[in-house]
Amino acid sequence: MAAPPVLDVQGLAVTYGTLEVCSDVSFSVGRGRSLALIGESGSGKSVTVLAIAGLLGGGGAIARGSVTLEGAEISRLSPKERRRARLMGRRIGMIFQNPSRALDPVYTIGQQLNEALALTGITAKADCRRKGTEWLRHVGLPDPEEALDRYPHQLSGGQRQRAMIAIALASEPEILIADEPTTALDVTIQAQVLNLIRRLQRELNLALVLVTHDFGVVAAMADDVAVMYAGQVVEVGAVADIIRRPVHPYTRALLSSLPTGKPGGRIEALAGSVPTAVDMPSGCRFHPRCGIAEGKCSVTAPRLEPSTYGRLLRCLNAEELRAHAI
Amino acid sequence: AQDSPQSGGMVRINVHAEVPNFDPLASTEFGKHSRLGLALSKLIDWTTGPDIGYGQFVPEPSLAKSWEISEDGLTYTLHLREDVVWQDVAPVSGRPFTAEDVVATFEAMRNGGVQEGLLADVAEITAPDDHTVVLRLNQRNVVLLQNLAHQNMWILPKEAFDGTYDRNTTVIGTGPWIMTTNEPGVATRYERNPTYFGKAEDGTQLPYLDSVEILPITDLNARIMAFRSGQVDIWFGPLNMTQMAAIQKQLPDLNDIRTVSNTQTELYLNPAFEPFSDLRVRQAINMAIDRQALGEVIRGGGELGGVVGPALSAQTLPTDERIALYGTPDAEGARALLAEAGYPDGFSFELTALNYGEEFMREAEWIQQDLAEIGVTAELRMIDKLAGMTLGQEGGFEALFLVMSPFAEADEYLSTHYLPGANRNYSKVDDPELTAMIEEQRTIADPEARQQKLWEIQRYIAENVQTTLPIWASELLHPSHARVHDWRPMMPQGFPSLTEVWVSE
Amino acid sequence: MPAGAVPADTLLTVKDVSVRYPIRRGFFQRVVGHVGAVDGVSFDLKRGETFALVGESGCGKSTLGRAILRIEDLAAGSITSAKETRSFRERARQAQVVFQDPLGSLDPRWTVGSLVAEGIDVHRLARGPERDAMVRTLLSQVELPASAVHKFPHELSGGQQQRVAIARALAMRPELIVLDEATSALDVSVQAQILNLLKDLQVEYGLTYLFVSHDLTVVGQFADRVAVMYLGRIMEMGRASDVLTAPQHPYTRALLASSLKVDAEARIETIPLLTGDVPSLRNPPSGCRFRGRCPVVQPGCASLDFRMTTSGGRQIAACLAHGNS
Amino acid sequence: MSHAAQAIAEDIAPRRASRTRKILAALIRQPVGCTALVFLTVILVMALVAPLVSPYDPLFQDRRAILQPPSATHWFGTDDIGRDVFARTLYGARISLFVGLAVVSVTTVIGGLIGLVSGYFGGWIDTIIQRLVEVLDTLPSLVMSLFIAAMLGPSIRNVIIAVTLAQIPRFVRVVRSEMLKVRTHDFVAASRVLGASALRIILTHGVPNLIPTMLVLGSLVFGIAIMTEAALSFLGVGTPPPNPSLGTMLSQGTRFIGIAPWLIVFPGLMLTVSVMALNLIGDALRDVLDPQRQ
Amino acid sequence: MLTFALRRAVLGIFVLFAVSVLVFVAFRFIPGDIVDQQLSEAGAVTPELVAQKRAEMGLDKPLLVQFTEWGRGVIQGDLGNSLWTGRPVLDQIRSALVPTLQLSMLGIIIGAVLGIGSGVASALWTGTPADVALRMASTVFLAIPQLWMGLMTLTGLAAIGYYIPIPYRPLMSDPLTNLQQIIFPALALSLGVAAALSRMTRSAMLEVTGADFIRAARARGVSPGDVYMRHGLKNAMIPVLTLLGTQFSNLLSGTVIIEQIFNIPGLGNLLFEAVANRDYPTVQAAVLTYGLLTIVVNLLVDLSYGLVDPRIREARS
Ligand SMILES: Nc1ncnc2c1ncn2[C@@H]1O[C@H](COP(=O)(O)OP(=O)(O)OP(=O)(O)O)[C@@H](O)[C@H]1O
Ligand SMILES: Nc1ncnc2c1ncn2[C@@H]1O[C@H](COP(=O)(O)OP(=O)(O)OP(=O)(O)O)[C@@H](O)[C@H]1O
Ligand SMILES: [Mg+2]
Ligand SMILES: [Mg+2]
Repeated sequence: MAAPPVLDVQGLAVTYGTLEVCSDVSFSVGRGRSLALIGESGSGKSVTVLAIAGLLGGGGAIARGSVTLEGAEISRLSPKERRRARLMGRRIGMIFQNPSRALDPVYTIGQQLNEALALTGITAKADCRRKGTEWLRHVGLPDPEEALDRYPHQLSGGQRQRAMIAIALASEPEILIADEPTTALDVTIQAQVLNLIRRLQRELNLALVLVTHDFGVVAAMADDVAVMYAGQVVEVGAVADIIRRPVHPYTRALLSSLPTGKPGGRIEALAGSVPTAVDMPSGCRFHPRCGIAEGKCSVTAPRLEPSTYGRLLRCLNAEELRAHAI
Repeated sequence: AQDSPQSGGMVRINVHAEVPNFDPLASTEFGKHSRLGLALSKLIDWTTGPDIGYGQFVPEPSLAKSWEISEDGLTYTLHLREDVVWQDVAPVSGRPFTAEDVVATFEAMRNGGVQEGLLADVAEITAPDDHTVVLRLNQRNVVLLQNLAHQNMWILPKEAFDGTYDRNTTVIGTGPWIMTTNEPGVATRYERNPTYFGKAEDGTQLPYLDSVEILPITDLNARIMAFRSGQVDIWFGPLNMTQMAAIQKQLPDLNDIRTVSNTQTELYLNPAFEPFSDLRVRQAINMAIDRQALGEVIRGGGELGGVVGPALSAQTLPTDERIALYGTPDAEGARALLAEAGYPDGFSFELTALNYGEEFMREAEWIQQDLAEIGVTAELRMIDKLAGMTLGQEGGFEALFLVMSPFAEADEYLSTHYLPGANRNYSKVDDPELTAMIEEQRTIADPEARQQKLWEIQRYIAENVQTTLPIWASELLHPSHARVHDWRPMMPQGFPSLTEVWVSE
Repeated sequence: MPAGAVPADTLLTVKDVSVRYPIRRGFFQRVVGHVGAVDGVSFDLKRGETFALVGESGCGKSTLGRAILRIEDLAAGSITSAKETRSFRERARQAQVVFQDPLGSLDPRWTVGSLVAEGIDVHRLARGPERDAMVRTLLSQVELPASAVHKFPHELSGGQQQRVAIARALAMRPELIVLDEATSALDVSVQAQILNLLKDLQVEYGLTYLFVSHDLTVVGQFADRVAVMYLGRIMEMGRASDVLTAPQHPYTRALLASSLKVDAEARIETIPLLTGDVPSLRNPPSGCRFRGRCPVVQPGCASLDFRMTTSGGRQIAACLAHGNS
Repeated sequence: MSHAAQAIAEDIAPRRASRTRKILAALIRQPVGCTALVFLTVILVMALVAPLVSPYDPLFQDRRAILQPPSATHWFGTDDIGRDVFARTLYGARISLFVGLAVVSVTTVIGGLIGLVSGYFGGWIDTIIQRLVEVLDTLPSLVMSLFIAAMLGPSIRNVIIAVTLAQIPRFVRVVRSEMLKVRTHDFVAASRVLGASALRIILTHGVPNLIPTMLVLGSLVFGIAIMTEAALSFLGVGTPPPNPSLGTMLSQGTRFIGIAPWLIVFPGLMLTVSVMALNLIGDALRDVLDPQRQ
Repeated sequence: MLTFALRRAVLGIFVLFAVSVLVFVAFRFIPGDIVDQQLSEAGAVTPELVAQKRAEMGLDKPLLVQFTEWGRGVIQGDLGNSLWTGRPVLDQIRSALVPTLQLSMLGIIIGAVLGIGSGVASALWTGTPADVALRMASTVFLAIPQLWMGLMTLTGLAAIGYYIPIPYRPLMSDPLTNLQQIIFPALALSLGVAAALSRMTRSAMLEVTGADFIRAARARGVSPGDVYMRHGLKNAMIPVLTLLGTQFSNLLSGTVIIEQIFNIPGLGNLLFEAVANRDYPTVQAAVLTYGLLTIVVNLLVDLSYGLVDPRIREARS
């Protein structure tokens, strides 16, 4: 990670009214790199990426922290300023979890593509068609020319997600954010779509932020991974490294609670469930479920601190653990 | 302004109901026959004039210029005018009027026309020559002459009965105006009939007015607006005193003409129903109702009803007598009568009121409160008009409250209400003595003697029958704008005095 | 088939079962076609085993499960059990179900106590204090605190909701529980808890599970036998360890290859991809239903008859590439 | 509905009672709901205790005080035969509320039942019911009510019948579609697997889940019923005199437009406020009962 | 789409048939008939005359015969002649239909413009005083019965001394006067519609703006105006259209009252009078016309869904 990161998030906190649903999220992604944001449901992954993209709705606001895009701070920009800075679409592209719901059902794929193309200055009808066809071909839609005139419901789930990707990329963004882009899809289709995203990311040299709760996806897709728990990033590092040597007790527990696929045998289940913003434990947020929690854990809130191998860790026992793991 | 009549101009008259069609034989309703009168004529008409009362019948020659009645009263010979031509409207197109037309009209009326009852005693109609018609009667009936002047007795050309034209839509007559256009629900326009036979006393060709427009406006408020804003010159139809006062405030010099209504409200008591089988109970009910106050408060004027409606001023009982019979409420006496009849604590019954509109329902409610005073509970039930009439004919009511048809002859009141089998005899009165008296009065040619007989009958009914309690004949308001002169509303429909109306500009 | 014909270790025999959903149209809701959600499926359920149904979305797994529960009518075939049952009431003691969406399978207007007791109430198994005691026992069996009795489903976490659903099923002391993606909606940590609980319960009460899932890793760990479905048909069936380690039918292979593993070396680029989408069940392809996406498709596949062949305790749908046609 | 139904009813009775209290509590906490509830309660109480509150007998004709404008003695003035408009308005509200309540109860029970059955069983029962509903629903509801009322003759009972018949289709439609939704939930499938009978499922799962819908719909139909009653009475086929129905009063008032506006203003206001209170309660209920907000 | 419309039309005819049978039978239960009405102001009437007139109008035939004769006529496009006026029923319906249609069309158009406009504005300004004011206004107007609205309009006009021109002028013969006559009643009708539509538009807009595809459109840089109008409004139109359909039916109900109040010779007045006169063919025809109107409007609404929503368009072809 020698090059300066394209996207750098530091200590991001998001509130909905008085509820702090996401507090202290930090990670960064470089050009051509892909970072996975993983965590259990409700850990604040979506909120984080929406905050970055400036799409927090319904009373959500960035309370603290910074989001810098190629060195420029964007977290304090108003929607107008964001548009003026051409952040929306043009620099940050976004793919959503459910392609059936993220495409406007009453417009054709082509019409929705055109909106994205308009950002790059392509407005002439013929140009739009040509460029649109090109993008659809790029994402591997069969009959791209014809697909332009199709409505979302006339496509299968996988095709819809491809169209979604084409629309997100048509404005040629620098960063692609994908919020669980394949959770709604079948495994065979998931493989196709993930493959496509990865290929395009490489080709276009994009920075990719991939939100998921599936370690399989992380392993297959990401260079780096940030593990989130209860609105905080608890561990950041290179994917292969973290899978081999998880350090944070939560990361470890998470990995070990995955079924192995080996017949029989109990799974090492992590007891309890993710706390919600209303009943957040004091101190370390994971301590009630942590196997190695000590007295201080319920008192002192740990900070995300650098560790060896470029790893970031949020644990009061970080040093001990690291020694243990290696 | 001038004070002598002048020709020209036009008036607009509002009416409160649209006419279904213009066929005089098809139905009886008031509105239709009123409007037909602008274009049609009868053999005999009602005389109108400043000195003649609203309900006073003085026969006036019309299509018949004179007539003779045989000694036995069974043959009527009518001599027709010779200068009459039909209006120049296709397909009759100005043909001269002859006795044939009268015969055709009367025959059609006797065969399925609503006028059947008016010609019931006529056995034969003949036309010895083109300008003479002879009516031969089965039995003496002094009312026949008036029947010929009845509001429904319009004479039509014979073509109206052989299918040459459609009576429903085409109006061809010998009357003062020709109906030129008719937009249902909007307006009907009439233009002067240049060949009309009527002349004023000074020999001026009648009518004075070039044209008349009839505007059917069903809604009271709309009509008031139309009148106030001058879109209507002559008001025709119901209007209450309160509204009249408001209009007068705005238009102080309008012609305020008021007459007694030719209809009255009546309360039928059904003797088949237990307490009402007792004459004393019926009398008690009669005594309980404070009609004068009712008329004052609800109608703002009018006259006490009578067995024969008060509009027929020469035939109904004299006012003081009517006041004695119907206009002196006496709760004490009523209670005493009830007690005598075995109902010291009163009783309750169902008072079915036909839906004749708001004021009418107020009268019903008024009666309800008056009866409560003597301990009698009237449960008010409102019913659709036709359903109510059916109920009446079937006799399935306890008490029925309604507005009587506009009758122009005492005989109509008496024979429809009290002869067995008659269509308004809802209380099923069958009193041989009464029947004989009613039949007898028809044969009395001498007006004085007949009047005495009619009074006798009415007194008899009030004392011995009392199944139909007359309630109230309201005051009719006929305001017209100041520019309208000599407008004298008269009881029979057809705006008989309209030929003499003139306008100043 | 009379009850006696079922072997002793077999709980249930599913034979040539087809289930069709009518497609209705128009004013009089005429049936204009059918979705053949399940088409000629046969297998036995052995007592005490966990039998998994896997396959992609819409392939008919849930429908088959519902057919076994008799809440779907069979268009063809038969389902026979060791014990003859006639009514829903009797069947309730035999088979129960836990659905995928915990919230949707719990009436939001009922308390946990009444939800768990629903079966007890329906069958009048107990009343008053006795009933309450049963509810408490059931809650503790699924490791829920007794205080949950008065809570409403939305006041519980997903894992707890699923425990309530399990308790409700357990109340009937059924022989078979159909687990229709019972853990798919849960987080991995919670999924692990529930899977462990299910395992414990199976051991304790000798339960048989029909485990519907699309997660091959979970199936590999949890199931004894597995049937892989595609477009309403079983493509391959056998012992889970065999099928998932040495898949034979091209579809099974593709499915296994597509499922991502948590492996530091795994890269998406290395995964062999299937082309195309899952065809519609309204007009499924002729012959082998997988042929549209099959990497080893041959000209004869379009006219291939569907048939299961057995080899080495494994059943495989007829396949030209595999050579078992 | 035999023993089973009774037993089921016993089962769910305590739950329902506590729910009602909860809903009420939630309603009161909501500003709109609270205001509406206060309004409706005031109207209801005034209507109920009208004989006590009312300064005059609504039928009593004070024949010396006709068409009096509003004053200290007659707050809302008097009508053309000297009846106190305030008293009549109170009693009018009483009639309106009675008609509304009767219509809502009957529609809820009959319409609800038909809708539940139609939605739960589907198939030909459903098809037939749907077609019938369609036929009943072809005429605008007032035309339908007008027709039925004209046929039966004016009386409060007949108004109730006429309005009910015209409103049932709406109820059936909504309840059915809601039941269809409820039926697809897995908890219904789970119930069937537990061996519950159709009746039991309809009563224990269908009805409770439809109560919010029915409450909201009920408040809507309540308002519509009040308005229709007024319209029918206005047209002379509704509540007959002397009953001071609000519609009858309006009809009487039309003869004095521009002269005695109080005859129109006050009954109309009462009508509007009642309907508004009901609409607002419907809105508030919708919010309170929305599971997403619970 | 065409087959869909055709099929709906055929089914509509079935429904109309059922309605007319119901009405035909039910109406005969009301006591009294046209002959009583025709003779209602007569003096002496003989039973023979009554019987003769009844026979002339075919009222003495068995009900089934009467219905088949009527039905046969309808199929041949002949609705018969009014028993009361003797005119062809079709003519009467035609002239009564115009003002009713005018009223309801004008009402629905004004209502839709006001309602959808204020709904969109209200959603746009969520939470602002303007939104609160608009919502309060719609709450109030929604609760005002059309009856009272009509009467108050009339009272108001009387107060300012404005007179609606009299008599009623048909659209064809005097459009200007006609408009003066129709506009106030139409306005009185439209406010309730506007209120209902405003509420629905607002909530539909708010619901839609929370949808994923709106978020996605914003994410791809679509301008807020376009997001709002192109994506938001178009999607929000589907429930609004449904409501528009039911509002039309509501409005038709309203015309019955408003025609009475404003003295407009429309369908409602025609029906009302025909009922009072027991004019069977006219009643039948008026009822059929109301039914037809409802069916046509529902069909139009259904078809318009297709215009807005391609999924529906598809499901129908
Ligand atoms: N619009 C909102 N208003 C209030 N709270 C919200 C809103 N959106 C999200 N939250 C809360 O923020 C927290 C984090 O939600 P988020 O959607 O980011 O989780 P996630 O990690 O994406 O989970 P999942 O895997 O289920 O998508 C949750 O507790 C959620 O309830
Ligand atoms: N009630 C129904 N009416 C019509 N079609 C149905 C119905 N239920 C299911 N189907 C169809 O039947 C097919 C099989 O559905 P089923 O729910 O059994 O699939 P599944 O394998 O369980 O899928 P998933 O993994 O998505 O749950 C699907 O194509 C579905 O669309
Ligand atoms: Mg998320
Ligand atoms: Mg399923």
